[in-house]
Amino acid sequence: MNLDHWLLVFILLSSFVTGLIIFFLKEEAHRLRTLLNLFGALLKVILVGVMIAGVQSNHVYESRLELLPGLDLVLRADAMSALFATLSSVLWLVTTLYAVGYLEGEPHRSRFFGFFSICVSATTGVALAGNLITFLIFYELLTLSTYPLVVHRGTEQSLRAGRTYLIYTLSGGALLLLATVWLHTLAGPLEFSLGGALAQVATQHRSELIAIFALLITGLGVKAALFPLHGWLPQAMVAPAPVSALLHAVAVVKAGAFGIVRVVYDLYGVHTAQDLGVLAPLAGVAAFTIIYGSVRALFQDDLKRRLAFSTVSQVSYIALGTALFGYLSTIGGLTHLVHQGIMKITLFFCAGIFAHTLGVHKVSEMTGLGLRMPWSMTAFTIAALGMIGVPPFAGFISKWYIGLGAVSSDSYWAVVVLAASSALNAAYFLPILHAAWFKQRQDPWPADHAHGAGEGHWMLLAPPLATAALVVAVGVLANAPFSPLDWVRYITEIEYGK
Amino acid sequence: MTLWNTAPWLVWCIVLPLSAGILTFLFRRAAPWIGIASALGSAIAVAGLAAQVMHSGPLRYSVGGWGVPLGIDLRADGLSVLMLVMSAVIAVAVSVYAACYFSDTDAADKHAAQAHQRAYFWPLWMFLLAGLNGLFLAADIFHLYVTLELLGFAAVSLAALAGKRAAVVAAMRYLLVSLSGSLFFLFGVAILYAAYATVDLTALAGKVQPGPLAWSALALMAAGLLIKGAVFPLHFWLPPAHANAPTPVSALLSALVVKASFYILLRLWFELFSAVVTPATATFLGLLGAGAILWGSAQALHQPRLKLLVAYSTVAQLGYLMLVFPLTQNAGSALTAWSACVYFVLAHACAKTAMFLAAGNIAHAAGHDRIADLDGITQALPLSVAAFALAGISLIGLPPSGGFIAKWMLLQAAIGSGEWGWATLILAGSLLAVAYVLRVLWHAFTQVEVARPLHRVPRTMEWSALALSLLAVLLGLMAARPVELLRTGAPASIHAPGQT
Amino acid sequence: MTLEPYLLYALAGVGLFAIGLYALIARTHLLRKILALNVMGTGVFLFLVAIAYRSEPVADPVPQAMVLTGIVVSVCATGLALALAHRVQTTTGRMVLPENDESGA
Amino acid sequence: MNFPDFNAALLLGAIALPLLLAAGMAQRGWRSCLLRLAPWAALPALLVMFVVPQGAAASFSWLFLGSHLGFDQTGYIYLLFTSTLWLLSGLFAQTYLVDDPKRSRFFAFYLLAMAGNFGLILAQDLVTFYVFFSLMSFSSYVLVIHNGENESLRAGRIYLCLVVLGELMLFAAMVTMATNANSILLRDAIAEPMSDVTLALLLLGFGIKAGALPLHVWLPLAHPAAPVPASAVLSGAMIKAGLLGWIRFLPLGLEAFPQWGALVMGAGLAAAFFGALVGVTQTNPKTVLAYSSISQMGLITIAVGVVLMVPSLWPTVLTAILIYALHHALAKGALFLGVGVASHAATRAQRLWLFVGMLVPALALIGAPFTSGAIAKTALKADFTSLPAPWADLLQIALPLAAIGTTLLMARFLWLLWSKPSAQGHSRYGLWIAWALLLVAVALVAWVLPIANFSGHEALKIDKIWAGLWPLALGIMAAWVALERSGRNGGIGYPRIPAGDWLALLAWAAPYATRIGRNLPNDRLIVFWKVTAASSLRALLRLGSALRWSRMEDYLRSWSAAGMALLCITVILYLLASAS
Repeated sequence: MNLDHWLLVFILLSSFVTGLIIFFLKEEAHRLRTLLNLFGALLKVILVGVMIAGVQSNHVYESRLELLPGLDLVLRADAMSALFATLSSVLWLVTTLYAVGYLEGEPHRSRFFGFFSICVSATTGVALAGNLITFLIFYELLTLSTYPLVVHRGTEQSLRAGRTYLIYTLSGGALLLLATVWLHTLAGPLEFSLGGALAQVATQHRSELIAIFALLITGLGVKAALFPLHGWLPQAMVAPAPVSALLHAVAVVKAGAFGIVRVVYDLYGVHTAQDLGVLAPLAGVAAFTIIYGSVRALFQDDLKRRLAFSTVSQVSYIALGTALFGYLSTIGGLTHLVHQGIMKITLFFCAGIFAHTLGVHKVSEMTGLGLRMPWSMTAFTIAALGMIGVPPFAGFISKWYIGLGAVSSDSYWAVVVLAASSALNAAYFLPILHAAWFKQRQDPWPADHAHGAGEGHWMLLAPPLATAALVVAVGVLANAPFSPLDWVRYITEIEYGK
Repeated sequence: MTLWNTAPWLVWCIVLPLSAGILTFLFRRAAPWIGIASALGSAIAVAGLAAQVMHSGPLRYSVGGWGVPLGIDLRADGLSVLMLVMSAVIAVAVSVYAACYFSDTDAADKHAAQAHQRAYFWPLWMFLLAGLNGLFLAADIFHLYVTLELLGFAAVSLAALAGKRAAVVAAMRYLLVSLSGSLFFLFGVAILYAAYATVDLTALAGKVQPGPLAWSALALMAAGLLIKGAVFPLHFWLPPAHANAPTPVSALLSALVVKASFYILLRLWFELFSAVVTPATATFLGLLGAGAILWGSAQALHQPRLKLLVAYSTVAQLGYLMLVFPLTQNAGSALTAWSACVYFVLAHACAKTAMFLAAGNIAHAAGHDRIADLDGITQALPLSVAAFALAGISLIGLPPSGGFIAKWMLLQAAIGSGEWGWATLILAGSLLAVAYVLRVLWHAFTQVEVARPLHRVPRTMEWSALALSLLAVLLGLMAARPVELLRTGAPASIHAPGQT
Repeated sequence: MTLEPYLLYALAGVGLFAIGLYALIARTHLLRKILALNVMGTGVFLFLVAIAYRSEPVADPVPQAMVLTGIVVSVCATGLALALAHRVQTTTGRMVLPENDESGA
Repeated sequence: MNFPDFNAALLLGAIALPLLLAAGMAQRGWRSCLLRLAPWAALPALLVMFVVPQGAAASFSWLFLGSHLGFDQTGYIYLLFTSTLWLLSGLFAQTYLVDDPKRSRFFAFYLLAMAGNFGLILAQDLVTFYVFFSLMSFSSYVLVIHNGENESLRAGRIYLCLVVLGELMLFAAMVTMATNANSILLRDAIAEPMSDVTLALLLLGFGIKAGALPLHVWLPLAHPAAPVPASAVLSGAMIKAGLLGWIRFLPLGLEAFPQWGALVMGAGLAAAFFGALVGVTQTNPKTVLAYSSISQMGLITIAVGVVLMVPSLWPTVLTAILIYALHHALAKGALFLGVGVASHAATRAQRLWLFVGMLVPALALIGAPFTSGAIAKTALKADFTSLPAPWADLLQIALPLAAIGTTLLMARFLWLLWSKPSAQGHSRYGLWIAWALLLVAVALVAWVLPIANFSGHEALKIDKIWAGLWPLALGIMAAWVALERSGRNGGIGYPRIPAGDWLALLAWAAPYATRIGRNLPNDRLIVFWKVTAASSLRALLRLGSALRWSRMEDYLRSWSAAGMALLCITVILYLLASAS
């Protein structure tokens, strides 16, 4: 059987079809919807597992559909796409569970979960895209499917956030489209290939390629929240917690970052990009964003806003790792793609639990939270420490490699940036931890839905605990086979032709 | 299978709706069924024709065997087949929708007008379809004139169908505009005949050379078609006429009727006048298109009513079609631009029909179409809002919709020929489209307890809108075949040597 | 260059077209507008007939066929226009198209 | 099971057991049982000392970035005093905190810090060291703020700031080292030539933990703030982790850095005196001890500086440093625990016993003859004689002076302890037992140390005894005088310096800084962007309404305009077509 041809399509459809069915479910069909959700998510994880096994044994999965002569819709599984696909499918499973618990009893759940599933299909599509056009298509699909999630609450504030989100992302998308078409006219089909495909073109169209790179990065930078294109992200945190988790950790922001990685490594080729001299400005922007996001996060009292600015900062690590020309920094950047996802999703899960169970939205209201909800707060703590880069948690591993890369490319300033950002991270996370664990609470909770005792619902609690365990595991077992780091090393070796 | 391959499908495309027009006029009670059957029948005929053209290239058929110069010839190539397919698809969907729309007695305020509307809709619509199909198959410019007029009469009558003051006034203006446009066109035909003694498109194609007669013919015909095609600044008649018509009629007018004029312009420009047109004229038309995009979008942003917004969006979208003229100037990207605009026509037809149908559903359910008061409409009409959103996606040009593929090709042509101005315009137009589509969708997510009594909207009406919008979105994934088909019999002027 | 008779007729046709167009634009009364359209149409027909006259010795049948068809179309158009104009008068009370306020429902 | 595997398992087990116990604390039902077990988690580490041969190594490729553990002589000495201290302090804490409601939290983090401490001792690669170093640092934060009072919280905050600062400096240094060596193994990393920046980062980064000047400020705040058993391990065991960092990471004995050597020696010397001088002004006995730690660590810092200057001295200096570390750790631990015992010593007899007992570590710290201090100082001084010109003489004078200072400090400490009102309530024997065991260790361990080429008997020579004796005597006399004077004046005669010395300046400046900081968050740039965007949008809209969109549209609809447009377009098309 020609499973190879269809596997990738099935991976996409596993969530897409689920989403479509869910749209037509009655609001009350809670059990069926949950079942469908989990079934889709599990199926996707399993299929992705099959794909990884195949990729590992040098199997080529490719599906192709001709859109226009010379313009194909290509799904292809390579090591890089496997990385992102795994991240999104695994985290989707967790987030689905969380979202089921989080939205219990709220209106419009069928709509929510429908778009939720489609959003993940789009993300997987972004991961599996085999050329820039396919990437663009799924990238825009992602924008569209997340908009309803952002405005889900339907309040004035969330609608405004949604509008900002669309204005930013669609403008970015327009630039991306422009760049893609331009590049297409210069270089043809724009297939992603490990090691890059534009070395030939670069000799003739140097200045065009530089301009296109700038356009591409601007377009992608909107989603990756590079300064000054990050404005939508802190606003979009009005969305329900599972959505924020998804936006920040799995889907939108990551799609942007992943796009930057793809463009630099698999489209331009890192050597070509270095040769064109476009990496240094990107690194500069990323570095500035890292610091800027951290500084801004420092002054936010709203927990989710603080986390949002933290994302602005943290995601730029990926860009920084990508842009510092070097084997090691690439490892760092790519690892951070995964690690940041796990950590940030944990943080948002926990923020959601605090808001949902106790009505705690602000950092200043978190005093004594550790004693009230020790498990949730433990997960939060682990993720926050990981964000700071405290060893041996996930964040440390990626920062370590970015640091190694910075030194090996003689960019000592990047080490300073890393250190400064870590210090700022510590400055905005540690006080939270301190207040939550070690301060005595005087006031009552803003809105205690659990009536005095206990943690949130198990469906809320299990996902962050699982991801927090992952944060520990990927750090402690970083060198073990099949860890993200291991996989990233494998990718990077191919990219640099080692 | 020989029947399938040899049957004169071209004739059936015209005869079926024409006879259906008479039948529906005679048998009013069965009119919806006859209408749907004829729409389906002509769809089958179009399918047969498409198979023939794909199989054996452009076709030509002499009605009654008279032949040139006195008889009427029909011809079909890639372009006309695509247009026919478009009209067939829209026809089926709109017929189904209309069958439901005009028999829905729930609409209390429409009781009086109901019977009257139902009685005249079907014959007029069938004549419209016949005129359209005839126009797409016409092989000579005079025949084009006649079908254009037939189309115009049917369209005007349909626009007046609602019978209300605004509708009648709009239809009157539409008629005057339409007639003057046709006369301009006819004058051009006369001049061409005076100069070259033939009206056959193919025969004329090689003959027309620059000169005062050709120039004036071009100017007259183009101007006539521009005003009939509602190209800025001659679009003034379109929004009231489209917005005040009954919903299925608005959809038809916006999706099909204005495209007919564009189709003719396309034929003339690339087949007849390819030796006459200059880059300056092309740029001028492009500038009109740019004006249309910006002006139409700006107007759409200011409209208080949903259907007017959609109508102005048509004005804006028609502007994109005008870009084909400047973008084909560069031989290297001519074919891309040409394919782009034809595909744009297809995508826009599907999306705009879906959008009008959805808007109609919303207006029907809410009892009004004031955008500001549409809060909570999703709860009542999730499918229609979804259809509106999906159609909006295609209008904006977001992937994977047909609009995306069309805009992709437009951009490709623009960038390929180094026309950065047009490229910027295309993107700016997309963002403006985002803005006006979002004006409506903004209200889709507001959470309001629906207190107002809402009219029930039949499922069929919702589904036909949704189906078309899905088609508009999926068009992006099946562009390869149509674009391939478009090369069949494509005018020589856009086939640059070496261009793939 | 001598002014051949057919050319004279053709130019007269052009003149009629121009007069009709002027009236269409300048006159506000609907009946006048409809008449103006008819004048325009007649101008085109005259032009066509003049062209048919060119070919010696027998007149070219094609333009004549066109004119015949054109007249049929023109009659239909006039009929439709009159009917609509009547409706305009009954709904607005005037035989004039209002210049604005048409977007309202 | 073959032996290498057994060794590996034991090395890992020494770290893992406390971790596991700490993790088990999360389960409410297991707590009471685990609390009883907690101190004994240090046993595997003790076992390692006796079972695992020196030079044993183990790699765990799946752990972190490939973890390498190893056991060498440095590790041996370190494990010796750390495990002893952790064990005895743990036992002490069981009694000391018996009715503290937060004792499970205390023990959980006590265990984590313990694991970190053992881990960094056994670590043989950068990452593993760094992991356990931070584990220890961050866990001990919780020990510092244990009692939750404002003082402790402030101390904790300052501690945490400096920990983070140190971590970052170390991160930068380690990343550089790992890149240059292309390996994370310690022995590879230090083999590469080291840049000045890296050296500075290492010195400062570990210096924070080791209480080196001027980054010592957290120490006199945090050590007293923590509960007594925690102070004992903080001041005894954990402070030595910074020193171990220097030993492991600096290219000691490989390369000469004369300037750096001089700087470090200067800093150490300054710390030795500064600690003593500021320490005697303190009123809290634990703060006095903390300053004493600064002073003592200053002495060891001098030794590090010596090696930086004269690399050839490394083997003997290492021995001296290790012995000094051992001696100081045990002695300081005993002193801190003694403070805890004092708070439960009710009767006069008990106080007397306490006082006598306290003399043992106090004298050892001063370096009185026949104590471990004498051995350590003798070893240290032996190396200083072969220094270049000014330093040998300078140190010859400075060390006895420092001993005088220490004497004063100890006198001050004992006086403060004695003058405290006697405690109420019943005595707890558990405290006494743990303390007494530690006293025994202080008295004996240094004498039976199995270190090659070294014996404590050197300190028994008569000149060495004299060298230890006279500073002690002078110090006691000075202390006597001071006590007399203060007794006559009814108070201490010299200015009080707040604990944390120069931080007080910062505290004074802080309000101004916050005021500036508070004005910053308004983020001018964002405001600018927002205002610009909003106003331009508004301007556009206003332009729109000024243009009267609908009015313009109505105009286009008028017949004259429409007709003109039609005519114009026709004419323009004609002209453009004919213009070619």
